[in-house]
Amino acid sequence: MIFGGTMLSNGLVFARYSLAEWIQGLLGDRLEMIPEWILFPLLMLAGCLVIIGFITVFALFAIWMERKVSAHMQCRLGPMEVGFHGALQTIADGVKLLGKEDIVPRHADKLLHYLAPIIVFAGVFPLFVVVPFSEKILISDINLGLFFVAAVGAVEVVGVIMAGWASNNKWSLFGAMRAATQLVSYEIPLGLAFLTIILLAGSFSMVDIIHQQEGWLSNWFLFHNPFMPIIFLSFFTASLAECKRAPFDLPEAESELVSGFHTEYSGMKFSIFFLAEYAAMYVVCAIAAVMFLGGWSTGIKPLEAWLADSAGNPMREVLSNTVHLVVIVTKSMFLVFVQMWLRWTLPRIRLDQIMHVCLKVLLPWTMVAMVATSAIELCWPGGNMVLTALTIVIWSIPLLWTLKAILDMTVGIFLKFVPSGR
Amino acid sequence: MGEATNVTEVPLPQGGTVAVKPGDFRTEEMLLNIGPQHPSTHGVLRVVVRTDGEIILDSQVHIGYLHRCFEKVVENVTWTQVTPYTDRMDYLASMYNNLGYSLAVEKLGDVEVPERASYIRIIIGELQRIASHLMSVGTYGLDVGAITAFLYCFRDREITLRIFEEVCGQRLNYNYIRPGGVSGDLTDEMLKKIDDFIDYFLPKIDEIDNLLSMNGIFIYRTAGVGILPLDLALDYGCTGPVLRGSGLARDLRKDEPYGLYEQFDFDVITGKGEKGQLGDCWDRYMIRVREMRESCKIIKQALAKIPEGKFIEPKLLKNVKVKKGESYLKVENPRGELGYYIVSDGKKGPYRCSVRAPSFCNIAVLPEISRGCMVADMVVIIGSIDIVMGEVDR
Amino acid sequence: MTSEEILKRLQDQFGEAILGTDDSSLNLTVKVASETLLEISRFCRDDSSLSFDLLSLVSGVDWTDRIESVIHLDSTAHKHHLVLKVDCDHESPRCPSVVEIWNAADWHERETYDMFGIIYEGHPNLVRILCAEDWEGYPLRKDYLMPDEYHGIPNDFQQAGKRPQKYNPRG
Amino acid sequence: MTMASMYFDYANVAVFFVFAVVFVILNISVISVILRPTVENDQKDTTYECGEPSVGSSWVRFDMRFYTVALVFLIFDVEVAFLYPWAVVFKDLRGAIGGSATGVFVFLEAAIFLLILFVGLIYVWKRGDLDWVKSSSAQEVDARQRQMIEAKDEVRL
Repeated sequence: MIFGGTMLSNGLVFARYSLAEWIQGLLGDRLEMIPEWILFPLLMLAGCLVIIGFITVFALFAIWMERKVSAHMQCRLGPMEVGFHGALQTIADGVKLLGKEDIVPRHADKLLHYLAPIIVFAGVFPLFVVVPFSEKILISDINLGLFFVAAVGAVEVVGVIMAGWASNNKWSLFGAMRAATQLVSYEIPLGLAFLTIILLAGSFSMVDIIHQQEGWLSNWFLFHNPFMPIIFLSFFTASLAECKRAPFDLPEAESELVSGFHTEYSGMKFSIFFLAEYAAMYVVCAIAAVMFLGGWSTGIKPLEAWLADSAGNPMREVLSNTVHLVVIVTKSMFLVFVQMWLRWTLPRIRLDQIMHVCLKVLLPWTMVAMVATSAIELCWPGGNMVLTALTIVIWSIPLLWTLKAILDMTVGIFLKFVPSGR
Repeated sequence: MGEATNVTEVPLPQGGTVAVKPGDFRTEEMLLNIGPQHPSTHGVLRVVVRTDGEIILDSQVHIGYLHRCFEKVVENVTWTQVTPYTDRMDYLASMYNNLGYSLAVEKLGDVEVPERASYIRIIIGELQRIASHLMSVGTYGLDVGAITAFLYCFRDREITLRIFEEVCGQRLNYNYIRPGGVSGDLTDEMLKKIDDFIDYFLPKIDEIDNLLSMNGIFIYRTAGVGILPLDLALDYGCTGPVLRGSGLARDLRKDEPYGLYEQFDFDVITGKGEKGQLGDCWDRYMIRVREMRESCKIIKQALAKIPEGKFIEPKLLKNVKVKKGESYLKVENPRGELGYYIVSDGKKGPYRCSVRAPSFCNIAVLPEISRGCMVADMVVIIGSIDIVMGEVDR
Repeated sequence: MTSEEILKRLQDQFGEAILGTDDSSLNLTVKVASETLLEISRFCRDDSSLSFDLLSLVSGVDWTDRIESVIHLDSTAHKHHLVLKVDCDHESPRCPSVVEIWNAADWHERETYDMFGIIYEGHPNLVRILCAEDWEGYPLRKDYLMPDEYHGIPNDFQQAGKRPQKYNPRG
Repeated sequence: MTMASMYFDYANVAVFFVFAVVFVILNISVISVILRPTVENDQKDTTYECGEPSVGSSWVRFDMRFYTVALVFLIFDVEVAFLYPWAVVFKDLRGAIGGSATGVFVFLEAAIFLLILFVGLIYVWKRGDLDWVKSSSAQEVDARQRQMIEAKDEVRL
């Protein structure tokens, strides 16, 4: 419409949900002066810059958060010197890494050694194309969204294996082979979890999936039926393995393999691995939020309806997008926090055990849950209130138990005796 | 299935041959150095392993990176000058090194130890055992990837170190227990602090249990791994938690009481194979956790009946007169039996002082129990043996 | 068993092979001839009334005219000790290895070889354990002198003109 | 959704990919090169192996021990790929007929397909192919160890 003349005359219609359209809205008619072959790449590049900015800020924040979360879980303070409560510590570290010498072992395969961080980052970065932030703030709503995630998400492992092999270091080799073994194990439960969501939503598109879950909280796919939490847990477990987070951080297991696949990487190459790891963390958490937790939906029906009613009210639209942005980022950050929490609580699992867990526990359960979900979807199209209530009742028991344990560990500690000898 | 037909003998690069069945293709074996610069070798242990994939076929332990000629050095110093050198051996349980040496010298020199000093030795020694076991349990958590458990243990170990600092001015190498007694008295205030610490610490052991010992993944990783049968443990001269983990209730504090240990009531903890098999890593680990409770018990009893009196004859702080002869005395160090073999020619210093270091004997069994396990298990097994390289190399 | 009973049991069994006891030692110390060491050791381990199943320490003492190889034994069942001593020649000390009886002796004998140069005959892998493999001399012998340099690392102590043995506490 | 917007979407992916590559190269080879020092040292370029000289190359025929599992993975991954089209149209088919016979048929079709695979999984599981297979040399080591322990037992008894 805004961009209408040129676009329609060329038979081009943008996806309804895109950052590009938003930028068009901002710039208005002035855009018409720019030829398409310059404009479109520029729009895409703008998207890239926004996302790389987001990743950087997220990584800075998440690394600081990881340090603080771990520190406070471990009765210490964490970074305190640089900035307020060490908030700028990560920037200082980043600058330090930038100035670090790049060391390539003499016997390494130099080309592959150079290519590996590129592939790792290039395997994660395009995933952000489909990660939605709000109805208007997203790069593009690819019609094969989830399938794209499943396909491109596995590319990173190629980079990891390449890094491990190219280093010509035995520890790296172990790390690389472990990454391969891990991939073989976690991909199937991951794929089955995607399948279930696609089945419920009838679409691959992220935006469609979120729209299916709008309305009350009970519309979230997590509460669709009592089997969905199983799918969620298995997806979350497999996604931990996908981002190589503890307890599945086998490829880099620092107490066993020194530093695993990136033992021989230093300076900027190492920090690219680090950046990719944190970016992947956000991606899987955002996708989990989209798939199970209603994406940007607040879960309050009247609020959603009020926000959606933006006809002729541009401020309302801005507000709606802001709220949705905050909601989905909060949900994702909560899942990121859970990932960190698990990392600092659980010991590392062994290679054959991860295979055991994925193939003998997650796979059968996910398969059964998937068939059950499809049967339920067949009998009660669009879900059933009784099943949702049942889900919440059944799964609140382990949840409450966990909450009790958390309270014991947090509030309980303050009630305990503190000795004078400290 | 399973009939060996057409078996061919293929020579191995390291000598000998191996039988290869048809259809059984062989991958290349790799020689890999674990250590000396490795996060999980607890110092500078070097293990050269021959692996096939992740499976360890054979391993060989190399030590000596931290050799400081303790036995040569102490031949040139006087009897009391030896104690600071003993500190540097098992630097996580320095009090015990002092104690073992002092007891051996006292036995040879017929030195009378004041009763209060004996009580102080027991209190401080058991506190040292707690500190050492906390270190071992914590770093074991680190080895399997549970970093939080490590810091929980260090938080509590810090309190014991502060107590030691107050007692003797040092946090690691104390030089506190001397032939004839101890170098300083414990004031009532310090005794109160130790008492407070025990009250605070007992519930914290449950916390360690909750966080690490009973954690599903931790049990998964450690139970049934690195199984050390009892006869193998005895054959290799393993002692301490490693031997008790295999099921034998041998504790010198009970079996051959030194100091005043016969007056105290405590249990000897042995492995029972609750989670996996008898003598696995979990058993060895769990013994340390449970022994901390027993140590608390002993400290409580000692605090209740510590008498007033002298803590050392002041002239003994200068030097001890030791007659010609030799003695061999062992104490139950947190890692096992620490033995001092002292030969005197009647002069001012030892003619020969040889140390039986528990870690030195325990780590020798590593190649036997790590055969056939995975690289990840190797780290778990080394951690469960709980070595201190300062003591292995002396 | 008390020390006297252990000694009697051994003397009854081996008679002449038990060369004597060492009275200056506070533990029961039995001197044995090197040829009979293996036989006596095996008996010590397997005899049900002795059952020395834990080898505690193998060590050496340099008496300048001879080198003693000392074996400390423990019994976990009877809770008694025994010290076996074998006299070795100072110039070329040799002693039978007890590794085949107690595996624990493996590293201890290697260490004693490393420090005193006692050749343990029958040891499966008698190489230096604490010192570097190309180290010269046996450090714990009383006549040992530090080499002037090792792989280009100078012995500063000696180069500065200070002999290490200037102060001798037992002089 | 038209073809044109789809082109835009996938062009986006391509641009993102290119951007990622350029970004990394820029960081590694341009910015970092300007900022970082480069001090040549012979020891620096050696392979890290815990401070000891590395023995041999690490480019060996590495035994990963998960060949059967990899096959199982392949089967199930293909299965999941087959089921994606089914999943995406499941709702339409069910919805169009309103949960009638066609819907049941569609469901049963996939359910039987999954059942066959599930039976296959159980078969593989029971056969022990999902377990971590020890290599033949490791099994020999195990056997030798058992023999050694048994031999020791006999001596003791």
